[in-house]
Amino acid sequence: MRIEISDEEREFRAEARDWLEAHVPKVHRRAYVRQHDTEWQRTLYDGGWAGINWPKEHGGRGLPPDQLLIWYEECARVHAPHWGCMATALMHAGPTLIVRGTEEQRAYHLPRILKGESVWCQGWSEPGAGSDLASLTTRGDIDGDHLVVNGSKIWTSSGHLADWQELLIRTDQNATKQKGISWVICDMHSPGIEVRAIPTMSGPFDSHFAQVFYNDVRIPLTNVVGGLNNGWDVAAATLGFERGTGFIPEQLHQVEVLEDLIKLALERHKRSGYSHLDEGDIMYRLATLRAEFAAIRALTYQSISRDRNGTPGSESSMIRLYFSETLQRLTRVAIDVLGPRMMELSDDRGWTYGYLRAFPATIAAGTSDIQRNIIGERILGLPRGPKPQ
Amino acid sequence: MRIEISDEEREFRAEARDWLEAHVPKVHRRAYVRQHDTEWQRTLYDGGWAGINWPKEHGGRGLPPDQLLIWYEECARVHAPHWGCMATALMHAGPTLIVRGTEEQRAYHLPRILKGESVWCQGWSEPGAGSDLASLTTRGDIDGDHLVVNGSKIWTSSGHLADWQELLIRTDQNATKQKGISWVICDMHSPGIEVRAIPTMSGPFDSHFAQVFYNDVRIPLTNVVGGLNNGWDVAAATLGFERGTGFIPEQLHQVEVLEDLIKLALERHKRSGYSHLDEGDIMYRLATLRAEFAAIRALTYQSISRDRNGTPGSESSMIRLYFSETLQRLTRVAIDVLGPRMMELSDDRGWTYGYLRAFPATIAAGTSDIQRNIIGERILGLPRGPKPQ
Amino acid sequence: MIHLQPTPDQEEAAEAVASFLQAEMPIERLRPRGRELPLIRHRDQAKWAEMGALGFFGLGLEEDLGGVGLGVVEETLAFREFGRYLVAPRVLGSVLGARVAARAGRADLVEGILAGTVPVGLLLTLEDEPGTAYLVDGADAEWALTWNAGGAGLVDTAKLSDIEARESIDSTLEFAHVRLPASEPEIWVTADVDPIPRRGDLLCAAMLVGLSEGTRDDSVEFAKMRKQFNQPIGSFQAVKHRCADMATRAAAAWAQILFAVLAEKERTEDVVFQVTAAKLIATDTAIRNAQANIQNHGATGFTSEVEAHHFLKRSHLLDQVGTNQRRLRDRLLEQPAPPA
Amino acid sequence: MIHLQPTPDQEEAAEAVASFLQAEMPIERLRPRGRELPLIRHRDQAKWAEMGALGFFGLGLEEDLGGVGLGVVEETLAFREFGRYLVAPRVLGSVLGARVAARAGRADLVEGILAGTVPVGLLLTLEDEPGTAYLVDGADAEWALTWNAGGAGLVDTAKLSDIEARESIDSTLEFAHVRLPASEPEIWVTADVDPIPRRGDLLCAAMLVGLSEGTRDDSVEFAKMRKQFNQPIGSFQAVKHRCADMATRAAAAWAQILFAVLAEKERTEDVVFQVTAAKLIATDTAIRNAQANIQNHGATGFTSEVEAHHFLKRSHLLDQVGTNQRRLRDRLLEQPAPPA
Repeated sequence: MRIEISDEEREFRAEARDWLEAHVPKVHRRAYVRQHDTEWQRTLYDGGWAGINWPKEHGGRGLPPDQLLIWYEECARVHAPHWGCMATALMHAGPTLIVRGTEEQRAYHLPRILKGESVWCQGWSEPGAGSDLASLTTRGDIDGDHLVVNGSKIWTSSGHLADWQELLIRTDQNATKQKGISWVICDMHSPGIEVRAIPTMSGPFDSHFAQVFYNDVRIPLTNVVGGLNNGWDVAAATLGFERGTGFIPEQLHQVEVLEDLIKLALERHKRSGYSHLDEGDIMYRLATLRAEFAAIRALTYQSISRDRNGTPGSESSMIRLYFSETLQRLTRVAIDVLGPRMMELSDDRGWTYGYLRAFPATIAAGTSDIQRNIIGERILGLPRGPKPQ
Repeated sequence: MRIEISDEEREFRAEARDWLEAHVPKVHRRAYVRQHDTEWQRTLYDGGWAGINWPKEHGGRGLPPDQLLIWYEECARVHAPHWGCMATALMHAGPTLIVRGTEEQRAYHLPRILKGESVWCQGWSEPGAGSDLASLTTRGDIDGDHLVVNGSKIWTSSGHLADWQELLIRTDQNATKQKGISWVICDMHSPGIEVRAIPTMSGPFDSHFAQVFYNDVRIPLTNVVGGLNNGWDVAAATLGFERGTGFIPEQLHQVEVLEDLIKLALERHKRSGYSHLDEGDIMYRLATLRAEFAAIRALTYQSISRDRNGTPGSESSMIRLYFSETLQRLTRVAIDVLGPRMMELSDDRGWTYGYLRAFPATIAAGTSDIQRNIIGERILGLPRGPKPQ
Repeated sequence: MIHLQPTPDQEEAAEAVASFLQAEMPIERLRPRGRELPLIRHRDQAKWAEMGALGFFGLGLEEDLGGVGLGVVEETLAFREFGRYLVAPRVLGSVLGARVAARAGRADLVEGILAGTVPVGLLLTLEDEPGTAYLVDGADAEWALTWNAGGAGLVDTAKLSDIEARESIDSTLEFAHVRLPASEPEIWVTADVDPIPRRGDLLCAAMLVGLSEGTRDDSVEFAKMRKQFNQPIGSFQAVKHRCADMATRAAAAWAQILFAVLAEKERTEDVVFQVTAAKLIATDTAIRNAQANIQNHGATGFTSEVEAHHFLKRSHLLDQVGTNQRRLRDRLLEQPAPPA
Repeated sequence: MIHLQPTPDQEEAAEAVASFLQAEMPIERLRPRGRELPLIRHRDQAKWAEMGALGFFGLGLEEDLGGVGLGVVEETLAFREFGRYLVAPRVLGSVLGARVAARAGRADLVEGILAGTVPVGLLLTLEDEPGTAYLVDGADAEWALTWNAGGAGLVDTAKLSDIEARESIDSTLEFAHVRLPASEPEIWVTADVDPIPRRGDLLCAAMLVGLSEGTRDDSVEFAKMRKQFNQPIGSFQAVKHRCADMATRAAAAWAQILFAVLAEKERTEDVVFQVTAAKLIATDTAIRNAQANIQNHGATGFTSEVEAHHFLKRSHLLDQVGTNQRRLRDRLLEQPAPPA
């Protein structure tokens, strides 16, 4: 229990701040524009900041969690771009290749990711396999030195922008659920792939999801990562990556959003934009949110501290659950503050957009129901639900 | 869709009002005092108001639901006593004997109930059978013309005050769960019965529950109601009784409580007893509660109207769920209004007592979880949960 | 004796509306078609004259004023169906606009509005920017409906200025920011002549309950059909209990609307209380049910390929029409407690 | 680098407290005994001198003032255990009272308080009745602790007047309504000399998290053991998810307390914000967990034969000590946003 700011940390913060202030793009952008995101990645690469959390031997900067935290704080301070469509490459695919990929796979893909030359997407969920990921049915049949893939994947963020995909397919039809799955690198430019953008409720032009269809898509067996039929295990390896810090940019962002909202509410109050009762309720909820976001930050620091001591907690489901529900409460206060103005989807993708975009927070990457099952069963040791009849 | 106050209704209201004003006891009482409750029942009997909802041929007044409603409204207006320890006799046991009892059973018990000469309690739940009532194990073995009862019942309201008990016991050990149960009239003064008061969290002297132990208790077979091994069906018959109106006194009472609380909150506000924020939140919640209690009343009227048209809805679980959760929200606003004073359990059994007493609302007679299962499965037709492994 | 159950005649009128909507304007009409962008405006406009011809806009208006001559009960029941089928909110403009025009003696206008050939948009005034409003569903409308506590009126859209199309969260709507004329609306009916604002709240509330029932049914249907871990998700308590809560809230809201419509019909002393409570509960229910419905649908619920999002956005819009639920709480506390 | 994890030494101190409590003051000590009425006061008093001898009341006080010489971290960890074992709230009186006496130079008092032989009650002032307070756990106490934003002090109980025993919802407590002396407390330490009020909030918050963890564990244990419909109720999602929420809230509250205690230890600029947030979250969590725990226990939870109700009542009491969570929200909004 101590705060200990070393000279190294102080210097690192100064270096990051100077560089960011000089290089952060000044223009806002609409979400998920490939050029914007890859250019920023290239800028990071040229500045020596690419793969900041990747090991040095794989081209990253290999920062410890504390310096990573400083980096994220400085990024938030100057509103640096988020990962955008580079997220899967940097946070999932790259790290998976680092721990489970072959020399050849790493040599080819890692530098391209770091330089912002290749965009990755995920291919895990299927129309019939959402929360129950292991029931996936997209199949890969061996034909010579290739897999021939047929099926469909859904909820693929940046699917229409991606060059590569981390694809989970069933390669052994006879094995039990989890056993027959493989993790493969899929070239999104292969013949037989069709990408259909899925329009979302947050706006007609805001398609960050895609459905991907595979019609006899040929993938070389050399693109299998971690061994054939071993994909479930490979996928689990990625899930553990950056458990403590992966969320931090989003958390820092939302704290800023909350403080902006408090300012907005006080301003509206001054202009008597709402009634006494309304205002009391809104300020009451905002005060609660301040405490809750403080607790989220504390949970994250605690998680980093535990990792550092080599005693990782199993609390990532808790952080996720608590954060996503707090985030939704925040966005719901915002629309109450706005009154009729909440009906307008302003150009700057403001509060109402934030409200709509927060719906997937309790759905994506395991619904809140699933998180509660995990907490109940894996952390608290409660019995699993009964098997189906 | 109309309001139609007939002369008959107008006259009935006037009659009820006059009589109540003349006869309602002026002194408040602590909950569950036998003498108080039976005396009030005797007063009702002498005035011709006993068994107001019982059929005339069984000594009741046989009022239609609308006049019953008027009666309850007038009772609420003058704060007439509730049923108290007469509740089971009047609302459960009597009605069951009316529809399923023998001539002899009715002739003996019904007049005694109406005159306030006998107090009844319920004997359904067991330590191991709460929500899962049908798994009860208290057994009755036939010995000549008697049943010999052994086992234990729990959560028996007024158990320490009662003369008689409506007792569910297992009389066929080999039949499947619901099939081997009988509904019997148990004399609470029989040898072998031990009653232990269960102290509750709402105060050390506030024991309205009891556990009852049966040690070779002999009950004549003539006390079986509705036939041996037919008890599950008999119990179901009582559950349907007064579905629409049974709740009304409690609802009317809580609306009054809410209006008192609004007055208290406004008073405290005038004296600046709490902060601006606090007050806004409290008044916001009180406004919401006003609308919700209005809706509860509307649900009840709707239910009465449907019964009248012969198209009973299956919404009693909804009314129960909605009412009990709204009630708990009400009592929770109250303690927020009180501040530190909520720590005091005042003599008049005020707000804090109400807060504590509201906890069973989502537990007794089927927890909120069970109500939601019923609504989901029986009303919405959702599939039952999987069977245990 | 209080009869809080519509009569068979009253229900028949609502069923006529429902069966027309089911046949002619099924919910699926809002789905994106082929490669068309899901910016789907005005799909209902094609049906407006047909609805008018069937009398849908004049159900509650007296016959001598051109209406069908039924009452507020039938009108309310019809609006529940309009909500359930996500009929364009300008239906409020047509029904209430005809009433305003009739009360103001503008028989010339009444006919066209009732026939559905003179569309009426909706104005949502912006208190934080006095003199301005959002105009909803009004790009082709000569008139726009507005109301406040004092009365209801029709504004000549030709007198609106600084009209600026804005993007709405509800892409099925025409949406614009406008400056209101400095003068009062040319057609105005004060609330003491006819409490049209209260009727507006009531009809909005009924639409909101229709939305709540729509999302309840949508969730239940999905929960029966969708399987995860080899069983319908409706067998999981988390989903089942959310559906049960949706159903319970919707039932309570509908009961309260029946109570309020009866109070309106009989002009009881607590009518303001009951209507205010009805719109408050109905709004809260519609929004919460719509949110729960999206959650129940998982990732699908977040797309614009199913209707879940429409129910949410429509609930928010109707919340803002007239006044929003947050202001309704003030109004409810200002009222005396309703008589027992 | 922020180390938000107690060191092994710090944890050892807390474990010493925990193992004493488990052996000597298990939760079950509060159960009604035989036919004795469940009015169970003062059961902890017998252990007070023993706790004092073990140094429990002076963990965070400097050695030269008679304390054990550990810090605020150890003290906070100990209070989490006090909460978990439902130790009488007068433990706040003893620990903070010793600190007040020490800072005020009353070495004569410090010794007895630390030894547990001079008990210290708690005062909850009543804003709506100025000059009065509730005296908690103070019938046998010469002194009673009080604090407000400006400082903390000890009031000579002989100078309290109009002492009237009242019945408290928490029957394990001595509870009385009293009139405070007109003059200031004879022993008073302003917050700028030592921020004892803030420390009080922090220790209360730690106790509240102890309560939250206690109810979480109680529910989980019960849900594994209790069967309905032939299966442990913990396998039902409704129960399982309530337990998961309890655990998540408790984890968040405890993390925030660690953050706040670190801010207190390092006297960071946002220490007021962090401690306020900690008590706010801890109170909310303790009350909600206690309510959920009663629900999880079914009818049993409503009896005074299990501990569920004690956790609830203690949570409400600790809410009211110092200031209550509703006032904390005002304080939190008055603070500048914490630095990133």
